[in-house]
Amino acid sequence: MLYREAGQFKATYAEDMAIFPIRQDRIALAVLLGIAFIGVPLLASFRIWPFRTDYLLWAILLPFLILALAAVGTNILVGYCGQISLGSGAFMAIGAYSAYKLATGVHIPLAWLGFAIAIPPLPVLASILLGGLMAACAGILFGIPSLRIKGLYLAVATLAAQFFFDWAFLRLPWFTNYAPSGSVNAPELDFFGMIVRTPVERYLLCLLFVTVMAVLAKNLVRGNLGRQWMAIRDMDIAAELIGIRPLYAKLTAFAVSSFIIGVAGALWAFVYLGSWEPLAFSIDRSLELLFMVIIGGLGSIMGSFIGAAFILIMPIMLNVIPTELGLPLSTQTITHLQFIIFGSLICYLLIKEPHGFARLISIGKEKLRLWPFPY
Amino acid sequence: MAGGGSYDTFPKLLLRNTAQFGTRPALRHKDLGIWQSWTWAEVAEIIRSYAAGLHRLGLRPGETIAVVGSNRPKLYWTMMAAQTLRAIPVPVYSDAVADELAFVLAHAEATLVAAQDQEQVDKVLSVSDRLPQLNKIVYDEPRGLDGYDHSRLIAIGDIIEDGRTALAAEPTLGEQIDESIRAGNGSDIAVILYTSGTTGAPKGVMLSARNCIDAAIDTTRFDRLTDKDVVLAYLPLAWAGDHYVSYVQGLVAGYCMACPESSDTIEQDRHEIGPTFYLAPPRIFEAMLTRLMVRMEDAAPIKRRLFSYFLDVAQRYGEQVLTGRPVPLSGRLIYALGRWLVYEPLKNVLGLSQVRVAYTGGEAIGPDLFAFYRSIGLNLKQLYGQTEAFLYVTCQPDGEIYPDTVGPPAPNVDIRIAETGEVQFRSPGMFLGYFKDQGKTADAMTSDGYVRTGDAGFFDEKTRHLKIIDRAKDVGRLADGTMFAPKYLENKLKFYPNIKEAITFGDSREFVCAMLNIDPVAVANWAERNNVAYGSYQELAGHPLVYDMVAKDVAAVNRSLAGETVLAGAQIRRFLILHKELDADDGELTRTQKVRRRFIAERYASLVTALYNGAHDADISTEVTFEDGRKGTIAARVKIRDMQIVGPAKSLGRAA
Amino acid sequence: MIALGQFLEVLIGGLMSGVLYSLVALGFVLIFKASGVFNYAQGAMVLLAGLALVRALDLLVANGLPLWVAVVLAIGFAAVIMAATAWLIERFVIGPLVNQDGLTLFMSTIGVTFVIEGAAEMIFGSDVYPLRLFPTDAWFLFEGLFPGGILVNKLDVWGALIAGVLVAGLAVFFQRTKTGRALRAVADDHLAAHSVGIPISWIWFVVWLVAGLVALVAATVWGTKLGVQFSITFLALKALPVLIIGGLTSIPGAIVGGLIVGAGEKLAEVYLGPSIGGGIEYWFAYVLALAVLMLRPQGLFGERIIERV
Amino acid sequence: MRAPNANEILLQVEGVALAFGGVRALRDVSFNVRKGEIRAIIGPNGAGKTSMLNVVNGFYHPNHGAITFKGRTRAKMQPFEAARGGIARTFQNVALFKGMSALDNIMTGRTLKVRRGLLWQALRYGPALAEEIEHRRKVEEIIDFLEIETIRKVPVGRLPYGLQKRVELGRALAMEPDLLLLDEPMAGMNVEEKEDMSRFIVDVNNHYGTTITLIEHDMAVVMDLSDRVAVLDHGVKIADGTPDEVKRSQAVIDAYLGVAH
Repeated sequence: MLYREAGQFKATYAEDMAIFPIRQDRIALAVLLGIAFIGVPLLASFRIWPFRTDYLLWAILLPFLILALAAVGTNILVGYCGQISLGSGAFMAIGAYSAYKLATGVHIPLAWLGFAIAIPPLPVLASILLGGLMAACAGILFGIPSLRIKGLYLAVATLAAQFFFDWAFLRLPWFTNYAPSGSVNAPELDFFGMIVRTPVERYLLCLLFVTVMAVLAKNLVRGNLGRQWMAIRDMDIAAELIGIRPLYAKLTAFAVSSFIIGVAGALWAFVYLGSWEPLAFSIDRSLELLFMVIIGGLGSIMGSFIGAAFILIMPIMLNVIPTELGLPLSTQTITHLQFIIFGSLICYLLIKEPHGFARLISIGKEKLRLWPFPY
Repeated sequence: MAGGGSYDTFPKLLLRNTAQFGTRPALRHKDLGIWQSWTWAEVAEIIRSYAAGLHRLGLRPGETIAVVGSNRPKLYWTMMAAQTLRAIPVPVYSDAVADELAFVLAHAEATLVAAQDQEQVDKVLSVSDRLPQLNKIVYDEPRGLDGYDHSRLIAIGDIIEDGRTALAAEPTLGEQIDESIRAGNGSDIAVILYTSGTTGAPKGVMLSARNCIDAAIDTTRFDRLTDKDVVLAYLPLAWAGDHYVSYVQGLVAGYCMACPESSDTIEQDRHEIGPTFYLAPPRIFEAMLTRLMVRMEDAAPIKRRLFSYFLDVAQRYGEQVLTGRPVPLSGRLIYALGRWLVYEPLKNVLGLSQVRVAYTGGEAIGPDLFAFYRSIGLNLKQLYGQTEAFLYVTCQPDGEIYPDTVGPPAPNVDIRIAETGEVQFRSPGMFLGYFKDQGKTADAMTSDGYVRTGDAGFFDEKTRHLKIIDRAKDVGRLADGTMFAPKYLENKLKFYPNIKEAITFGDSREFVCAMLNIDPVAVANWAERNNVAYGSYQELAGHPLVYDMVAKDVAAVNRSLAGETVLAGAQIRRFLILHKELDADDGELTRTQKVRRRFIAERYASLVTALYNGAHDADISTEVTFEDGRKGTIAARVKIRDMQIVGPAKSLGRAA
Repeated sequence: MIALGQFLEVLIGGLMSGVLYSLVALGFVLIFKASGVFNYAQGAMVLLAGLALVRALDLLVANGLPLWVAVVLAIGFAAVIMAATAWLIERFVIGPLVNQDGLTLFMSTIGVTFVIEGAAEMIFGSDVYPLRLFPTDAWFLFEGLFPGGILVNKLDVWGALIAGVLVAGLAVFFQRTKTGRALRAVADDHLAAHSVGIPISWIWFVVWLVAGLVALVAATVWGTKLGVQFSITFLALKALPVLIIGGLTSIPGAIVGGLIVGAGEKLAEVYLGPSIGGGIEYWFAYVLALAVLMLRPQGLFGERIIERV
Repeated sequence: MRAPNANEILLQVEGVALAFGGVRALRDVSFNVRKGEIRAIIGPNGAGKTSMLNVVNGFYHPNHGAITFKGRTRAKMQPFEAARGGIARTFQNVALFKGMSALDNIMTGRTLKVRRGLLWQALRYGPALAEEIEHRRKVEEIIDFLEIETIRKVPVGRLPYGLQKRVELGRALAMEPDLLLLDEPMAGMNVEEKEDMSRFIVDVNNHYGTTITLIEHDMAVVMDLSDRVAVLDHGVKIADGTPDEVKRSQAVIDAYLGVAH
């Protein structure tokens, strides 16, 4: 109904392979970006209706952006390359802690060699990206088992990573610069002289990170590497027979996915939490990311964003609505109700559309393009 | 707005376009997944090299070059290059069987043939023994032709390349080409179009350059066509309609011609390119409507109800909104909602949403079909024309459109009605005569230089618009004198999705009978939904439930006829459904799918007699040619159904 | 000598706790073997069974019923609850998701976990309820050989006995009974089983019911050990390495896996832990599972995965 | 243009034996394939034809015997090394990537030809985009060659069997192989589809000059298309030569019409 595609023909392959080949989609994207980059900051700085308090920014938009980025990373590994991972939480943690160490100066005393490696504190941006790189290296390390083990068995290998790093960041004080309380504070967010402090600035910083990395991820996924991942996911024997090296494909998937998750972890710690301890990146976080990817839509970058939005907003809705309707419920029953509704919603969604929201939306879009015809 | 003026031949027009619209796209072709495009400047360079190449192959002025194939850039360029050398291109129907092809090539004495692909090359080679004067075959798609002997077979691409190098090497060749362009003048024969001819062998209509260009100047000005327009070239090359709209008018107005990827992706390509000017014979609009309705049958009930509701709204207000006549505010609002919800999406899916002007011609269009498209906002207009007039005889102006007339005379066209009721005309696009056939030319012209159309018609008193009744030869009288116009009846019948083709009989008989062909797509879909089992087309055509359904449609036609004073008497008394589809390969239809009435009357004589001797079924066995040329016979017992006649409205009132 | 004694004590203690893990792991194997579903909700089912059991028991005892009658009635009540849960899961979750891929089914069981945890705590209350079904006092073995003997907890011994009985029972169930054979057929190819006329939904109900009963048994043991409380659900995470080492599709494998993990963990904690910061029990089982997988990708007892082109 | 020059041997299989535990799929099979030739391998079901292809493809490793491809005798080899060496393959029951469209499936065939690394592909700008377009262009030629323009953007899962086979052939051609292994390309096809597929196979051999090794049960097709035929039965080669010679060989008739072994 909304689409008027007659006359939009493709004269070059670049046009034909564009992310949004249809003009109506491009307009929708432009509007969305306009709201995100200009609308929200303006409204927030003038405290207009939705942004009268910082609640919307702090509790919803900021975590949504960072978790969406982490979901994109997870989707690359689980959705595009078909390798089930329950270790996303750990890779976020690695990203966060290594960024923290790099930002506060690294000192590795190699006693038996008689000297120590000391790296001066790096600027925040560098440490976030390098943190991501460290996560990528860990990803590759824990990706090696995926060459021999497949499917649910692989979930356990990534679970090993999850528990190992949970333990490491809790028990090995070196990571937290021997902080007594075990929790760590984020360094000052100084980007080339600009200090990021207020919620709007934090929001814009995250928005920039997310947009750039989402575009890069989308390019990778559309390109040859993306096709290799999907080939490995769909039928790895056939993929190998047409010349795809399973080692290269799987490990790049682990590396890219962990890099993005690592950066998201660093942002989560530095920009959103401010101060954190390992519990922020526990197994629940991994499961949450896996939910977002599956409910949002496996193998779809947009699906990761939708999944993140759903998993984040749903619990908030669940406890806002009862109070809205004036039902006097004790906090305990609310949490129990929340568990039940959340669980049944997940089952319902998986039954209704196993490929998640992204597939529902693309079916809807197809229907609109063919309106009023059924096929 | 570009005109012809001193540019009286196509090569000169090409040079003008290169100067005026050098960077504008002249031609687009969907190939290898994307739309490749060439600007006027690029086309001119290619034509110049191609002409040089053809010259070196020995193509001399006045010789003819046949063009066989579907709408491909290289085939249109062959025509332009030939005209640059003042030779005459002769396009031939690509789906013509070998014998028809042989007749046209021999009659036109073609020394060169431009064939599209291996299939056409094989067809030409199979009849080359009957073509002594043919020395070279050039082809567009090299696929599968590797193994052929390349003494007489050359790729068009190679000719262009050879011409390009030759032009670079010898400047004299360049001057020869320029000289032949300068020497060209309006009186040269620009093209010979062989008519499908409902009766007898095809005739070669000669059209001079001035004929084509002057006619095209008038029509481009009439519909304000500019170089910004886009046309989809999808109709057979040899049909006057395609040659006029895609080739001639493209050169005159400078607009862009788009060739589809292949014959079975036309609908998708039309949707992609979004043409602004569109010409189609009525059967294409019919097919579109049928498929549209069949698809809607399977939509969700709410969508179906919404769709039919807004179609009724369109029927009430569509015409007035399109022609700007006053419409009540509520009507205008509900129509605007309909436009957003149904009409625009409908046109968008059909690829017609950017069409500014659409014409239907070549055959009379059913009034309801015509009204349907206009009601959803498509500026569809009728044109009446013939190959002999190089298409336009009359065409409806934007403001004054009436469903049952074909409009006033086209610009600079003089029309008169002979005492026999036959329409005669003189127009700038008039043909010079039939190639090598003075006898037929004399028959077709009147002593004082008017062309005889062979159609009967009269000018409507109120609107001064021409109203075509039927083929002059076919308009007859029933035994009791009431007028009987078979074409008019048949168009009304064909509006219904289930009826694909209809032939009516009644001339000098007591009452009117009809032989019908059901539409395999629509009826098969109906059968599937009502789980009616059938093995073959023949079984479906003979099915009693199908007869009942078609009977309802025929009754509806009779009711609408009852309302018309002139034709009330010509209602259909009895009808039967043919056991096989009428097919051009069996000679029952022309290449442009027009019914060959006399041939069918002889072939199915036993059925016609059964219709008129009151029998309730009749046996028939006919010889059929299959796709690969083998012959076979089909025998069937066809049932006949009687209808009641609806008395004229007045008398009905009195009787009730 | 003392080191040997300590070693033996730690070893036996480890083996015993390993067996308890395998009690939970058995539930996983059952469902995976019969329907290819990796049931993450097994931990929550143990919690549900435990809560149902302990609250019913406390209620009945409070009304003055003799201990034995109360225990039997409570176990019966808990079994009914588990049957109802099994029916609901099969009817509303597993049924509709019949030929989805393993990952979607795995995720749906996580959804089921949330529902069970929420419902269980809402109905039966959510604080810690002590359960005293087995004697939990220490028991000293071989005092003669080692000074002070080897400390063994009676509860662990009971647990080991129950586990042994369960394994034998299940093995007989799968090999000998008609339903058992049907179960194995469904596990191989539920389409083929369907075409042969095996009532798929009934079979899956039976599978989830048996898994529920296994969870109930595990609940009796773990309930006594830790008290019936929310943290029991984390047993599922603990059972994973047991499954992986033993192989997802073999019942004996679950027991052997449990033993290896139990023993391995305790030994690593005692001997390796202190040098690198302690508490390695938390992740040691997983690294151990990882090592086994690298040797045999389908676990010690799992069937070899053959891929044909 | 396609006279297979007798001397140049592209593939030489020497005394290959393959056994799965007790089952001896191949027993001492030797045959060669000349450059530019259409070589057929026929035999009743279970004769070891597909296993033979899997050995050439590096999917199975023969217990003993040697395989020389383009002059190099190769030791134990991974399937992607065979692909890298220029061997492409289609499968008996279509092995397409269900999650992707027909176009993407064929584009994966170009994987070996892609030069730009991960970072360039992420930027997808300048030379990286140019290379992607150049690969797309080559794939479009194959789509045009196989006449599957209309189903370019359709997910392969939804395509009818005949078209899936064509997409798979397209994917193999996208690898620009020297040797193309076709495993029953016409199984389950109607007459018209078989004619199309035969036309494509001949055109591939003529137009691209690719050497083809064909496994097929339809004798008419095999005898019509192939230059030389090798016949396997119970893992043993019982005949080898031109279609006429093989047709007349008594061993083949027995194998097909059944004589007690």
